[in-house]
Amino acid sequence: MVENKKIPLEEFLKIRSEILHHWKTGSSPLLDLDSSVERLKAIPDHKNFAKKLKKAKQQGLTLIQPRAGVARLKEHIELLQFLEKEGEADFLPSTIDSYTRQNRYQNAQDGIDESERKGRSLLNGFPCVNHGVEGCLEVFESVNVPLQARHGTPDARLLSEIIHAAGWTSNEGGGISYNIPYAKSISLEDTIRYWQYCDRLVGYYEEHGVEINREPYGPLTGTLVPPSISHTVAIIESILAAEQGVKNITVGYGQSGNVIQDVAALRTLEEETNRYLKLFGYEDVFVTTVFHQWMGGFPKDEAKAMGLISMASTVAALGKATKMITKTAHESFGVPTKEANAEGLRASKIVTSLLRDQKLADSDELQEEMEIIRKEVACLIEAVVYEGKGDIAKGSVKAFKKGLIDVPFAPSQHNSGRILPARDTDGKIRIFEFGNLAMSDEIKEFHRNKLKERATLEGRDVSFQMTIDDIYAVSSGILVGKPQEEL
Amino acid sequence: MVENKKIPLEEFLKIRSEILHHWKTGSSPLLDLDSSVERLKAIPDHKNFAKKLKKAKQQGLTLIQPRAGVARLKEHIELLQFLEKEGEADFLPSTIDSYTRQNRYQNAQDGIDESERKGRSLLNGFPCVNHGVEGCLEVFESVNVPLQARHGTPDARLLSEIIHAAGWTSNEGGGISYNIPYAKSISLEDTIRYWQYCDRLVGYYEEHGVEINREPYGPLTGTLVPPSISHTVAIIESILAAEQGVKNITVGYGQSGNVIQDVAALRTLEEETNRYLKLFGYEDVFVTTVFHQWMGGFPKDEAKAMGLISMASTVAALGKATKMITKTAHESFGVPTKEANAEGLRASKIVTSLLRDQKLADSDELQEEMEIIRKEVACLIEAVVYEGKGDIAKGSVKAFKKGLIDVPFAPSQHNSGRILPARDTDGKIRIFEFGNLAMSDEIKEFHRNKLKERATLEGRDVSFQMTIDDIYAVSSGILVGKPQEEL
Amino acid sequence: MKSVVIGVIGADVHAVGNKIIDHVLSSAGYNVVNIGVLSSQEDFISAAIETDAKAILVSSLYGHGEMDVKFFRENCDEAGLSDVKLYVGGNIVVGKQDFNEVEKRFKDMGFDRVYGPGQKIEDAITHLKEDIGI
Amino acid sequence: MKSVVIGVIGADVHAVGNKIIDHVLSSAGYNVVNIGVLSSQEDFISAAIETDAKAILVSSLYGHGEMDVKFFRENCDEAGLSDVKLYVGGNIVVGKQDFNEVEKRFKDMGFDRVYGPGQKIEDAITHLKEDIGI
Ligand code: B12
Ligand code: B12
Repeated sequence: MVENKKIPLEEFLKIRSEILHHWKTGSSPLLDLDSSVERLKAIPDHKNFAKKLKKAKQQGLTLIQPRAGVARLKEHIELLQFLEKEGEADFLPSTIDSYTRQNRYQNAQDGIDESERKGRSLLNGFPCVNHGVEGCLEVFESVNVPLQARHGTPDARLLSEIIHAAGWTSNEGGGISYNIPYAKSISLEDTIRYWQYCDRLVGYYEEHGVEINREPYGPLTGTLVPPSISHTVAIIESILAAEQGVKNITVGYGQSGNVIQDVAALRTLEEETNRYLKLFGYEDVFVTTVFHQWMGGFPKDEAKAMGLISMASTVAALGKATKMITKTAHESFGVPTKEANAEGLRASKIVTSLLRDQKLADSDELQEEMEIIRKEVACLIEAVVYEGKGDIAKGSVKAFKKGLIDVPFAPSQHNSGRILPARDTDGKIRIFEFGNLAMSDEIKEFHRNKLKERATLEGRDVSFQMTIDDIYAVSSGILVGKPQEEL
Repeated sequence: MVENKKIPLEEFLKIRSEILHHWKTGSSPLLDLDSSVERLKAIPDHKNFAKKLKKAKQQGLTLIQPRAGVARLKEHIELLQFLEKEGEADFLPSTIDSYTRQNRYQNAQDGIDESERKGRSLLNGFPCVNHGVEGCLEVFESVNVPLQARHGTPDARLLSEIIHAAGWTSNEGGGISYNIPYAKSISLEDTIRYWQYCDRLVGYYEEHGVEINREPYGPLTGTLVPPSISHTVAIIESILAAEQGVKNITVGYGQSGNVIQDVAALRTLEEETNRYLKLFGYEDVFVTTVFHQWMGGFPKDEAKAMGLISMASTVAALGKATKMITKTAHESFGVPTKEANAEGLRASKIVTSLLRDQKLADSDELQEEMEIIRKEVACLIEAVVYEGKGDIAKGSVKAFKKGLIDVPFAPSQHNSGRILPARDTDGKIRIFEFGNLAMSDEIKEFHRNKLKERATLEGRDVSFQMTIDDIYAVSSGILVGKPQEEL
Repeated sequence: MKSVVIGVIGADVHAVGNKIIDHVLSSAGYNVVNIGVLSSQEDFISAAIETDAKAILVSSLYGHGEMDVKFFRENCDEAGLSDVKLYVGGNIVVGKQDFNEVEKRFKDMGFDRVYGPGQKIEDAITHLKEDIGI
Repeated sequence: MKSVVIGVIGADVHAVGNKIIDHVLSSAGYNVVNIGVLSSQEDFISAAIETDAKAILVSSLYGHGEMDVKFFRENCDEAGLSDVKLYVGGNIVVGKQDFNEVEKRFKDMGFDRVYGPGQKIEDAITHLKEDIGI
């Protein structure tokens, strides 16, 4: 059974030597750890993800980062340079294609080749493993801001080796957050182990004086996820990462659409992650937050998409997120052009800049919502601790198996998938079907009452149809789904 | 001397018969008042501005309205239809051209003729007087939402006759708000008299069972105007209008950029207008608010302009304004194309729709800001009452003459123009040079301290340069202007 | 009750639409055979054979659709499914492309119906009734 | 100290830029003669004659600029101001138009320097120094 225990160096190096054989680019001389450490130490502060985040946090800024990635190296570099210059991006990503995410490096290679032939990217991201450390290093040297891999890869061990060796000082993902929403049958035990490896790698760099940021993936399925559920996953993954020696963590959260719930979520996310890290004995981890602009279905209309993006930016800034992941006016169609991507960035940038000295004032409603989230997180974390008899890794596997933690709409078979969420009258995400979710009766009562209120108002029952209406709502320009008859 | 006294019917009719001679379209048979009343009574509720506002207020909605107007009738109709259909505008305007605003109907005619010749509008608005009741009625019949004239006309008497007779059930303007920011030498006495006429006309319709909305123009110069100053003008004009029989008033306010100040302004605007109306004995006036998206210099970049517009929409919705006037991505360049105008509307629409069930929660900071605005308004209104020995019309003229009320950056010679505003550290608009502004020492002290704080932070003196930096700030993407050296 | 196979092809994990399609088509009276996300062409084909399905509704959201469905029609025909209707929908290509061209490309590959971004399953029920009845 | 006349032409009341131009040019060492908003061609010309100005800086923000400045150069020449430099800036035409074309139109009308939307007065000081000195 997987355990929350730091991987001993020797074991790590042994696994490492196997991992590097998964694809031919694993044999690059640049993957020598000692030389990588030297290379990474030489990175100037403004290109180090962890350091730039620390500075932003101290200044109270909300920095912005897009999603972006294409198949061909040259085109990818042009894309990133464009987003830095024309999009004023503070951080750059390389969004990895879906074949690489599933370790299908041959498919990815075919995608690159076909993209070369057709002269346009047929992959939905940058196949970093195929391009190898050399390619990734070229990317890194072509830009002036820190780089991060963003993916959704259950087994990202080779990928992580390659990107860090290339000077990318942040990696998104985690054993739960890159499994449950991104896979179907791979077990949580396996993915937690894989990600312990990725974290251990970062721990290795940290031990050798190189700061690297890690970012558990916050929004999960991006679809009506109650904050406490994504918070719980973020906290678990932070603890797992800290155990492996990670020192700089950015926990994430996807916009719900209700301003109070969003700001309450951002605040409790930071606060509770810090609290639980300390509780479990990890004292020296620097925690920041990342806010994801609306992660569900987008409106088709580009002007409306821009409105949604900018509204999200307002919330991120007032909620004092340290980073925000931006979307684009092309979201509902497909991978955006670089122009559309830069426009999304600029619309976001002006909002966060204008609001840099402002925050949402404290209020009773905010405090109440924060308190509810805290209580829910406490229920869920307690269940994990109990199931694992104190071991967070073990506990997580068991808690998911029993549905004590449950993510709505996730594709994974290892997720119980019984809970059903819907919005209350002012749009806060609540739960009406709890399955086996480890929440107290008091909390369940609270949720059900909130949704009964809405049902009464709308003159219908709380049902899956309400959930569907809510899923469709934002793309049709409203937050709380309306009964069909009313449309 | 002008007085706040309802114009007797006979006197009104006498003036009216002169007014109708100011331009040939004044002789239209459609200007017969009895027939107009019948025509207006037949307007369905959804095309009546006053009624639609009432309904929106009851439902807690924020409805949207663009600015729009071109020289030629046909093109103007197409424009409005486009904005209704593609922009989802809840209300339509006809923005009037600047020659008409100055009663230069011959210039306007030349503009129409030249526009016809060149096939594009050379006027910056719709010359409604030249198009006459017949033209305006055609506009009215071509759309399905209520229509309003938006202008900036010191003497709008003929204009008002024409638009109301054509079924336009709202008129923007007022004796102060359409003088001080829109004129140079015409006296306040004159413009207050002219607007008493316009209000009396609405009063006439009300007496005959036709509801018509009036909207004092809120943002004044749109440039660092402290809320209490624009509130005071709005309250004065509401009282003047109510005296003439107006029953449905929308008071306005232009976004400052600080969320708390903006929401505090919106709330106090409604509350204080209601309070003072009652205090002065006008019991049955229905008051709503209109929020103007950023009225100062816009960023050139279109994506940033969209960001600004949507951020403004977030504030309007959370502040529960009943109406919002939208801007466009073309703002910094010139009169927008109909496409750009519709895009601004749609970006705004999604934000207000998403947030329809939400509002900014109460907080200490909000309450404090509201209290400051209330106190300032009380000082200013008191000065007006004192100067007028109880008569608001007289008092206003004198208060402006003495600089007891003073609008920053106004072109009018009848405005003292001595006050100088600047932003405090979090972007709230404060005043450092008061001239003769009728504010208490306590309030002056408060403002000066706030600005001293900023000056210290920036290591410079409070000065006109700071004001200039703040004027340029938003167009360069920030709210609080930075000292030159830092840029 | 007619059977239809639904699923998400390739390395695609977008599960939300799939769950809704399941619910909506079931409510509309079909026997929905849902093979879920991360499904291969073979998964679709075996499910269709096993359940005597009249239509296969392929979802592809993630952008690789164009590569994943290559020779799908041919493979169906080979497996004796030449009568089965083939639908495809979601975000079936990478990026914002002209839908008419995209539709043509997929029809040329043998799909009977092709749906663009944001076209909900609800919009397709009339077609399904037309093509295979209930 | 060289004199320059500034003002906003026609029925235009945009006063903010005008006040800033006054401040900035004065600080830069010019004797600024500000005739303010709502100024006619005659107002500009008489002010220039009275103060022996070396340049006239016409602002037009509201869109009617193109009509308001017709024959301005000719009228200056007639008044004996053929040496005076003519600048125009602001939002000098209606709508978002191609600036190169707009510049040409105004240069053809005899303006020496033409500035587009958002070009601040600060940007013009070098030109002014070049054209008339300090
Ligand atoms: C939520 C979401 C996610 C979630 C998915 C969670 C999960 N496991 O389900 C997460 C965040 C994990 C995710 C990951 C990724 N995503 Co994603 N995602 C979205 C998003 C925002 C909404 C999708 C959604 O759930 N919509 C709501 C449901 C109800 O609608 P739907 O899925 O469109 O399905 C309906 C219709 O399309 C139709 N339909 C669907 N199939 C069919 C078939 C037929 C025959 C018919 C008739 C109708 C039909 O009916 C359905 C119900 O009405 C879309 C963009 C958007 N639409 O706004 C991007 C989007 C689909 N994702 C995209 C991408 C690229 C990815 C990633 C590769 C990487 C990334 N950008 O981070 C990974 C891919 C992982 C993988 N291997 O598949 C791209 C695809 C690009 C393209 N085609 O060019 C999109 C379009 C975003 C974008 N513009 O870049 N994503
Ligand atoms: C504030 C404002 C107003 C205020 C003005 C208050 C006042 N009395 O000053 C109010 C709300 C009253 C107003 C009214 C109107 N406005 Co207005 N307004 C603006 C706005 C938003 C900002 C202007 C401003 O103050 N900017 C800040 C100052 C510092 O910059 P500036 O004025 O551009 O001046 C600088 C430079 O341009 C340059 N400059 C200026 N002149 C010159 C000359 C030379 C030689 C040089 C070198 C440089 C130079 O230096 C200045 C200082 O750096 C602009 C749009 C924008 N720019 O975002 C529209 C805008 C100018 N207005 C416009 C219009 C149409 C109107 C109205 C007709 C109607 C309306 N839309 O409601 C009325 C006109 C009234 C009239 N008769 O003039 C249009 C003009 C359209 C066009 N040209 O196609 C604009 C562009 C908005 C738009 N896109 O529709 N407006």
